[in-house]
Amino acid sequence: MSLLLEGTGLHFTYPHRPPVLAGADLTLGPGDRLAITGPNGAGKSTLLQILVGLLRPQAGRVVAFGIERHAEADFHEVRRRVGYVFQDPDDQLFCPTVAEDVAFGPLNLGQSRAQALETVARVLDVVGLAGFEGRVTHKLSGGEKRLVSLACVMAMDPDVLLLDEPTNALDEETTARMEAVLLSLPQAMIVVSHDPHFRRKVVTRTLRLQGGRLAAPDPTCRHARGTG
Amino acid sequence: MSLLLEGTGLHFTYPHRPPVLAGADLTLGPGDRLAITGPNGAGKSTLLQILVGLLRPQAGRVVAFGIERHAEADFHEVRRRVGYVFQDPDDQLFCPTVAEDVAFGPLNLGQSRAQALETVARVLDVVGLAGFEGRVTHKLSGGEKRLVSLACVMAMDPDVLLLDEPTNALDEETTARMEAVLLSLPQAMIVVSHDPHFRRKVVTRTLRLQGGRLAAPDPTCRHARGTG
Amino acid sequence: MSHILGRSAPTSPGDSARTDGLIQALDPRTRILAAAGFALVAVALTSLWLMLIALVMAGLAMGAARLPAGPTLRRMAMMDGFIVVLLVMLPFTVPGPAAFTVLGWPASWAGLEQAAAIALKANAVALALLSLVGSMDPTTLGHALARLRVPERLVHLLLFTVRYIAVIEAEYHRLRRAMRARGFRPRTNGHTLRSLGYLIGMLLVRALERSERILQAMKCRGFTGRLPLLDTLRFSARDGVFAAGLIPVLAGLLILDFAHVPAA
Amino acid sequence: MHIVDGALSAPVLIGGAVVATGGLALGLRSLTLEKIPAAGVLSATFFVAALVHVPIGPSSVHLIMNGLAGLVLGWAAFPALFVGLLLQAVFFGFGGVTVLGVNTVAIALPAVMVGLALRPAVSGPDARLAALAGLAAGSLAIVLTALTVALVLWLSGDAFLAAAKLVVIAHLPVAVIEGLVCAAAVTLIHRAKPELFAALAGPATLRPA
Ligand SMILES: Nc1ncnc2c1ncn2[C@@H]1O[C@H](COP(=O)(O)OP(=O)(O)OP(=O)(O)O)[C@@H](O)[C@H]1O
Ligand SMILES: Nc1ncnc2c1ncn2[C@@H]1O[C@H](COP(=O)(O)OP(=O)(O)OP(=O)(O)O)[C@@H](O)[C@H]1O
Ligand SMILES: [Mg+2]
Ligand SMILES: [Mg+2]
Repeated sequence: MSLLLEGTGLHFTYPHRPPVLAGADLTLGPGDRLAITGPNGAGKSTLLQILVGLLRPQAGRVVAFGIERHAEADFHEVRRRVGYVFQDPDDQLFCPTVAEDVAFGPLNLGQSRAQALETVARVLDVVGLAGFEGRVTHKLSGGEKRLVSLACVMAMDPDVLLLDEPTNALDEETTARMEAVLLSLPQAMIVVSHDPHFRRKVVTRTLRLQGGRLAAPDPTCRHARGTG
Repeated sequence: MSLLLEGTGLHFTYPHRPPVLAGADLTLGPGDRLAITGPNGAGKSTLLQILVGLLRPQAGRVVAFGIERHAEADFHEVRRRVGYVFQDPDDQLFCPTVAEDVAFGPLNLGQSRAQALETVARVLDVVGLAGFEGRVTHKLSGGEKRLVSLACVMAMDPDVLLLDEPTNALDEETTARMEAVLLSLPQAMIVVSHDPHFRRKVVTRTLRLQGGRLAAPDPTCRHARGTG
Repeated sequence: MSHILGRSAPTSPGDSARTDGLIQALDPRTRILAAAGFALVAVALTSLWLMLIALVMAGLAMGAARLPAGPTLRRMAMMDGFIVVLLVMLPFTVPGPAAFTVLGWPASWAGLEQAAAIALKANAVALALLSLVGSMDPTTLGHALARLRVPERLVHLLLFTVRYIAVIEAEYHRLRRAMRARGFRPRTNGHTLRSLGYLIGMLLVRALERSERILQAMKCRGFTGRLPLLDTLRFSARDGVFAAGLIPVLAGLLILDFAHVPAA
Repeated sequence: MHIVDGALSAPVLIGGAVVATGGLALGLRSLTLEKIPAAGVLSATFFVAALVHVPIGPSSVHLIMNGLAGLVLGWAAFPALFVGLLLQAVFFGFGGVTVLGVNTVAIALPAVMVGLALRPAVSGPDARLAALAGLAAGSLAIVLTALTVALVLWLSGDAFLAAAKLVVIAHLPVAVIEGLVCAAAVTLIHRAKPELFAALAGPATLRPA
């Protein structure tokens, strides 16, 4: 089967900054669970945003589901099919209740309110937060917010998941739950993660982002291990 | 010589939340450089806030400079002698210009304008930002903001430093500068840090906050190392 | 990080010589007072010719401040876009001899003149304000207002607002980006309005929580209910020369206008 | 919704400046230095909120949110919205110098009025009542703003009467939009942090959570 996502020769520089990406390449095929590691500020979040068209690279190509994507309109379909869980749940969650936050994506996709509420109940169950519909998102614990972020994205029934440090700020119990949820999902995914324990359990392949490029991790550095 | 800071049996719970601290103990003596690690949300920032009286524990004692502290008034002296660098520099740098931010503490301590400006120049030099006096705070880069936060606290000539994730989101160069500055300081300090490389270089002792208590880190877990 | 206030003002003292114009060599207080004085005079003018001179003066100020002409004039055009409806209506609502008719509606000379007067004055004042005051850092504006005896609390409110606009704006853009990633496209419907309302409400909630942390940080540094301001403002000979040049010109405009009134 | 320099008559400009000065004085009286951080960060948020554009068909309008500012800030909405208008005039070229007083009155006075009238309802325990009060505050503030602008135009000359009517009519859809956005914002605040409606209200000092 063909590739789901493909980035080739990606270059990206924020204004008045040194380059972040300088020729990064990656591919994601069906069933892949790719981890991306790299030091803080290496450009991991930038890379994910390029893949869904929230940032446009200065050079390089993004191919999603077999079609090359350039303009904002090209990415509308990509964003429907690629679920992106942001690094900080506070950047993602903005509704008064969990139900409304989770229903936001389905409503954007054109579901009716009744359908959306059904979806909400279903995905909250998947992430182990059944019954959280009426809870106030802003008052949840950090771990609960992260699981809700994942539910928000799962509610759009994506073909691919992009997860930016999904176990950051989680205690061990919630980390274990997140691992179990991710392992139970059939979707291909790219996971940014600093945590080698997590990577060893969840992913099938690891790339390290450093100096603006992606490469197989250097096995001599203790912190880059955990490629499973 | 006697202890600088001492927390005993600290319990803390935010309203409508599970307990954050449940019997945390720590001591800081002269010359100590104590690191505190622990998962996100473990209560590290909460602990620092208790030590300077911004939060009052529901149970337990805080002894600072040999005197037990309870009421708001008890902590006024503590806050003069303990410099607290906040986790988010945008919370700490509220003045229009760098000079005003750094001078804020000294002016509150009763220094004259001329004295305060001298202090500003001196501490900016210490953190490697000489000549930054007239710069507008909100236009600084993340790393510069962090160094200015440290300068703000250094300007009060504290006996103890509390640093909440001082190298968070810093690039390697600024991290190295922060390490060099901290190593050059004579003060005792408590540093919250997730970064084992940083801890190995800077601190003399590490405690891990987990389950509401502080304990020596478990040496079987690779990530808890770096006690120098 | 974008800074929505102020164009890329020099970020280090060394830069300033390169980008600053003559206007920037003046004390900020001089610039504020000059803009206010100019505005009062321009608004008081009745002769279209003198208004045109005022507009030329504002254009000179733009040059002297070395403002980039393109973006500055685009801002002016945006402002003109707002008032164009008002201006277009005036010829038809002001009574007087008809200049021409549109679909049977007579347009009066007097109305045309009044529309032209508003357009000239509005553009002259806005351009002078952008050039004299808009070319300084918002932080400097706060300091200068404090020295001009604007109430302390108002100045601090302005400075805190300026300080946190960029922080809040970044928070806003991150949330909007996350909404876009979940397929949100604003349309004219309830879902859009509800979502934007939630977004604004959430920004306010987080703003209040941030202000609580700021107050804690202030207390940690010995806040005693006083917010000191330090500035380096100083009048120089240049300010004297500028005032000595501007005041007669403004007075001359008023005198000429007064002499001109009977003819109008 | 900004009036520019050169359109209004001198008595109207002076009247606007006098009323604005009074409103600023009253607003600043309640703002102790301890409340300035909260007022400033909230004022910055309203400044950012005014950059949000809402599509109306092929065109779009930007939000004003003065009703919500009145609910959240009370009398402090006067200085907070003045600061926003000053920054917009100086750095964006919207508005002007001599009309600053009139523009402040047109935006801030309705804010304070709906804030004083409806704050009890939005800070009460009933979520539906709060949302309704938010709807009323958001749309009423815009209607009052449009009426104020129309009034000052009309007072400046009969030739502006047609423009004054147009201002009112053009703001009716804006009032609907602002009402709905404000209702949603109030709903969120009511659930997530109802204290916000009291943060700047009384003489009580801010307590860290
Ligand atoms: N909007 C922005 N404007 C300017 N610079 C930015 C912006 N966003 C990120 N950067 C900078 O670009 C670099 C890469 O950022 P990015 O967030 O992609 O890194 P990251 O690998 O995800 O880091 P982390 O592990 O901290 O999440 C950093 O130096 C960051 O400061
Ligand atoms: N003002 C507050 N009200 C309610 N809960 C809070 C508040 N501040 C923090 N918490 C919660 O208390 C717990 C501990 O927070 P704290 O900030 O002390 O953790 P931390 O160890 O510093 O985490 P991090 O590494 O993310 O900074 C978290 O679950 C947090 O959500
Ligand atoms: Mg990242
Ligand atoms: Mg913390």
